[in-house]
Amino acid sequence: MVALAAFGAAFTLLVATAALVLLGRWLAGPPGWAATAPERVPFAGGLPPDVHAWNRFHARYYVMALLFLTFDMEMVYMFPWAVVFRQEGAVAIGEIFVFISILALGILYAWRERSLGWS
Amino acid sequence: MVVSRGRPGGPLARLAAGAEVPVFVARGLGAGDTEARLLGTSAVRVVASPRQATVLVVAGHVPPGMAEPLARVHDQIPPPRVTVWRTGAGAGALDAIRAAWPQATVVGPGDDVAATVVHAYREVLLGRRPTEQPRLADVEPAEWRGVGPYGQGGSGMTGGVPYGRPMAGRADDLRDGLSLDVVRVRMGPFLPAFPTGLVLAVTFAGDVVHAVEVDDLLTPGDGGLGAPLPDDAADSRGDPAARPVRIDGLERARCRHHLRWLARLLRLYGLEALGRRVALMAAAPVPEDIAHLRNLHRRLERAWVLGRVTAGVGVVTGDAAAQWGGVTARAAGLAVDARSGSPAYQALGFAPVTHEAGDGRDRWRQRLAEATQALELAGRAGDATVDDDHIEPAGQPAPADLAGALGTALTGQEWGDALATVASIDPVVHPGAGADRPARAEAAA
Amino acid sequence: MSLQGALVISAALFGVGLYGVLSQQSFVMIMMGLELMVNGSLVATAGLWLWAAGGSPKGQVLAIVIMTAMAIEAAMGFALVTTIFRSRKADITEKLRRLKL
Amino acid sequence: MSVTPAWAAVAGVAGAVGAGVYIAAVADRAVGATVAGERGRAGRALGGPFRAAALWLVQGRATTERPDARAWALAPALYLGLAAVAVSVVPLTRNVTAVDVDAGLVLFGAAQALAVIPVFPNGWSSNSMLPLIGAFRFIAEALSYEMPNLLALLSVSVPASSLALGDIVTSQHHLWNVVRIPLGLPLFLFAGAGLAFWGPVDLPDGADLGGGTQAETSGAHLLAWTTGRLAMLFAISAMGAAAFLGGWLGPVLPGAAWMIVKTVALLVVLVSSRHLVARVRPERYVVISWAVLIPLALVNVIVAAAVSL
Amino acid sequence: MTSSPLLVDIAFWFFGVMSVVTGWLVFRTDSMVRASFFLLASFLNVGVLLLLMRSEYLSLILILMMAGEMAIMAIFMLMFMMNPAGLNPMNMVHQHRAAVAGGIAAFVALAGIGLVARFPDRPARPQPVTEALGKELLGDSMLVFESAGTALLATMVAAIALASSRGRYGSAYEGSDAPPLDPDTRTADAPAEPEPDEHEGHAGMEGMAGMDHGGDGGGDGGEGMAGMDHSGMDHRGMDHGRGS
Repeated sequence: MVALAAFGAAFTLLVATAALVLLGRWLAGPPGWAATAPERVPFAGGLPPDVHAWNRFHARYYVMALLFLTFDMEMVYMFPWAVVFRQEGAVAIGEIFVFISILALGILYAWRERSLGWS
Repeated sequence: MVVSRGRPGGPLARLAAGAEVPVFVARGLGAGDTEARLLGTSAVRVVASPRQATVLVVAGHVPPGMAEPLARVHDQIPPPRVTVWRTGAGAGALDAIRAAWPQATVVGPGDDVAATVVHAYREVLLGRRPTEQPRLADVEPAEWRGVGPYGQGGSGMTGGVPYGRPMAGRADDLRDGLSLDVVRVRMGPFLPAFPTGLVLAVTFAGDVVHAVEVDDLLTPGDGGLGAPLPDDAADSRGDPAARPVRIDGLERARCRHHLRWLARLLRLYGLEALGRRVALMAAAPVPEDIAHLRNLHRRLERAWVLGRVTAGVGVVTGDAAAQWGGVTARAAGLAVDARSGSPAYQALGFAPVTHEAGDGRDRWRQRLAEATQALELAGRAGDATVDDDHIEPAGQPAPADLAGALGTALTGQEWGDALATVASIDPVVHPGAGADRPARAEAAA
Repeated sequence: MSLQGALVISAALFGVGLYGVLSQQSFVMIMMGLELMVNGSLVATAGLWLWAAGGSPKGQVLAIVIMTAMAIEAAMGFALVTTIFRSRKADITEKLRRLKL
Repeated sequence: MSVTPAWAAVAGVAGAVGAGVYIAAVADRAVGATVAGERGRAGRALGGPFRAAALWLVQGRATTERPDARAWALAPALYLGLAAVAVSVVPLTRNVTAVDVDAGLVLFGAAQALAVIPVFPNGWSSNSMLPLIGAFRFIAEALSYEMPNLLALLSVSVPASSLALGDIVTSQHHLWNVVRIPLGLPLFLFAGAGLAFWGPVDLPDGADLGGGTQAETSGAHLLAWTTGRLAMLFAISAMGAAAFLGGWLGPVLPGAAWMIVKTVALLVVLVSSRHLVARVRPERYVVISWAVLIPLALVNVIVAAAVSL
Repeated sequence: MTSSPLLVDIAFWFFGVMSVVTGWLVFRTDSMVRASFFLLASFLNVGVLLLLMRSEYLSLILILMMAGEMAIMAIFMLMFMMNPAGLNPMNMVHQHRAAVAGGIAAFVALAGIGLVARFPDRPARPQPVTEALGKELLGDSMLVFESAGTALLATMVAAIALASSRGRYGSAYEGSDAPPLDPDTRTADAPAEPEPDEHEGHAGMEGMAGMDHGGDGGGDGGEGMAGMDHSGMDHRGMDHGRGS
């Protein structure tokens, strides 16, 4: 239960800090000082926008995002490996080397397909 | 106007009165050295968005088309806010501004604008001067309250004007076949990195420029305010009454212009402090500064990352470069320079400097090299003069079809690259830049 | 806190997720439902590991495999959504009446 | 493993974060003045952060047409909170750690990964195009630095055979990780600068977006956001000092002093990068991260394993 | 402090209920950004549950993974949902009653099994979990570990091949289409809606969707979805009107 207490402290810290910021924000004044419509226009150099900026935004890196989604999972396996690998010795290095090589092939493929940049 | 806590004059505001003054610079036509002077003052911090500013500095002449955007930028500054307008001493220019913007502090070309800014800032924070009221009427862009089934102006899934504006629509994509939404935003004329007075109607597909049009807000007419400052190095044709023109004055103006440009470019790439240093040099370059200039040149050439991030961006070569002319052409290896034909310049041993690649990197190299060369020429020139035909303007002249040239250069680029391209070419926009737009649209159709 | 509690929470997450999968028209919203269902199974796995499996590390391995499956599901789902949108301009199930490209 | 009472942990971390943010702000001004060629501004640099903060508190808070107000308000609060959590797991000395858990390294990584989340709404919520582009850029940036960051963190746990930061520092008793795993610290700092989007990797808040996700913010919001970024830089410096520079280990001086000296040194390096290196392009950043940095980080892990056998 | 059993119990039920509530909110909000972040909140609450159930490593790694995954979820939501910010309230659902019934049925069945079935009572001893997990992965479950790597590689390759618009040989669609029957249409530019005569065999689905279309203002909207838009179902018309 000692560990839970420490995590409780971390959680308290997160909530307390966030609450402090929100409190400070509230104390510093009301939002928008009752701003007029022109005062609320988004900044683009002086002219108002034609449409809402919120749109179906074409994020050009979606292929890289998919790559990340799968590649990220590798970390799940690697942290436990790092903890025990000295007890297991050279076999552990061999296993992780195979694992990393397999995943590195994925990056190599993405790079060869030129899928990492903006599409 | 309510600033609820830390009211002007209160203890918090008194502490804040000693802060670096956040300034948003709205460059009108003929803004002169205003921005460079502010950049070179450590008590002032030039910011990229009016939301972060307290002082709005307007410089030079604001034509009638830019009056409303200026007022909007003014309103976008959160209170407390003050305006300082620096104008040339044209006929009645100061009085006209005082009449139209009674809350603003107006200064002439001879006054110390930085000191005025700091003073006005302190006054408003110490409560000795009221914060400025909004200039535009409180009118929503479209009637939306109580309209539609939810009272927010919308209809259906994507229709209507929810909260005053319509939603973006879809368009086929140029690059990868996902036809998602495109958003048209008119950028400028007071975007910090933009050339003076340029307005680009950019259609975004994601962060990529889908299409570009040039809007013209510069047409002269009634309602324009302020006069250009005399020290506007962009045209560098000097006083039209005094002909022929002295070379040393011309070349120093060229050097100042290039250095001001460089200061802005460095800020665009996030190098604020270095930009400040360059702005200090730009304030008044004299031939003795040439050692500093060479030093700066060496230093920037050694800045590996700056070279890498500017290389290959906004490449303009060949016919496109010839169409631009000026610095852009010379950066692409074309030795076009009006000075080449001048006997006076030939006597000074002038030969145009050129670079090869015509990309962002070669354009800043070109400008730096020309700035150095200009100072050398100014030092050697004595009282030599040059006639009108052989004056090479320091600024990048805009081609007749500015919209077409920018469209070619920007379409399909990521916004950061597109902006870097515009900023590194930095054309001097003239009235009528977007005037041929309907004609071109017809031609395309 | 008990095994039964964990299983009830797990079932609730699974139920909410299933509701999402069945009711949503948009492909991505359906995927959110799937993620919630997997989320529920994760709670059940951890609960069973703690109270019914004697803390065998195989239970933890199972949980990790569930997470991996979730990532693979998400990646393949998004890739399919992208392909379908590109070729058919379909973003909701009603627009997709044949699966052939 | 000792139990630190929650109030003591909160107070200690709050003090540390406050001091770290102040040092970072002063260092930023001092380095900036030096690069700009201004001398004799040291006195102003010391008081500057307080005056700037006072101005932000006096200034009205801007809003836009139809923002997502709640998400917008939460963004800086959560970012700062996560920076504080990240600071809390780093040990000051052998016996003083605010949040002492076995998997401290993973908790740090989780706090960093979660810190990606508030940045996006900070740009998205204002319903304005330039901040919106900044928000999407940040996701691209985050997906690129995340793997080098985690792999660099992982490489220090290999010689220690532990995910607890105390063990990781102790494992550097003979040789600091910066020497033993030479690629780790540069990778970690690069990723860290990306997390705080600072300096050359300031993609979401860059000048080309008019301030990016900050373009529509002012007043108290901007103060919280700037504080959060500096706090995140501080968290990264502290972690870098503990994981790569031997933490509290060092001769003569007490352990805490060593830890502070190393943290401040890394903090100054990170902060100065803003004035010395130009901002990179988003697409190049992504491609280089994946094609160069992640393979390097994988090699780094294997090297770490090989040297610690 | 969370070290007392009562506090642990309270925390368990609090975060457990919160995980379900935030999961439910995913389908209630109009804003897709909020939906993604509600899903993330659900995962974070489950992360805390795992922590309370002594799977310290699983909990942290779940939080770490899901932060990245939900960021990606958010960008895909914003790309592929119309009206992603929910500026106009909307409710894009079909077969709503069946879905509610299915959800409730699944909950009742699974919770019932959980409450009724007799599970072996073998509580775990306190142990260094991460280390045990590592030993397991390098020992008995080594095959799981390596085949997970292979599965991830296969996913990467498949995802790139599917999602990428171009390969090193140029556009992904160049030469990859079956020749169209109608010479005027290319597959990639095929109309969003298939020809009307293709409906046979899909009548059931049509009926389901139609139920909601027709249910405008009817009982459907009332079931916990008050205040949301059914008239939004005219999105196809809108979409075509606004497209290109």
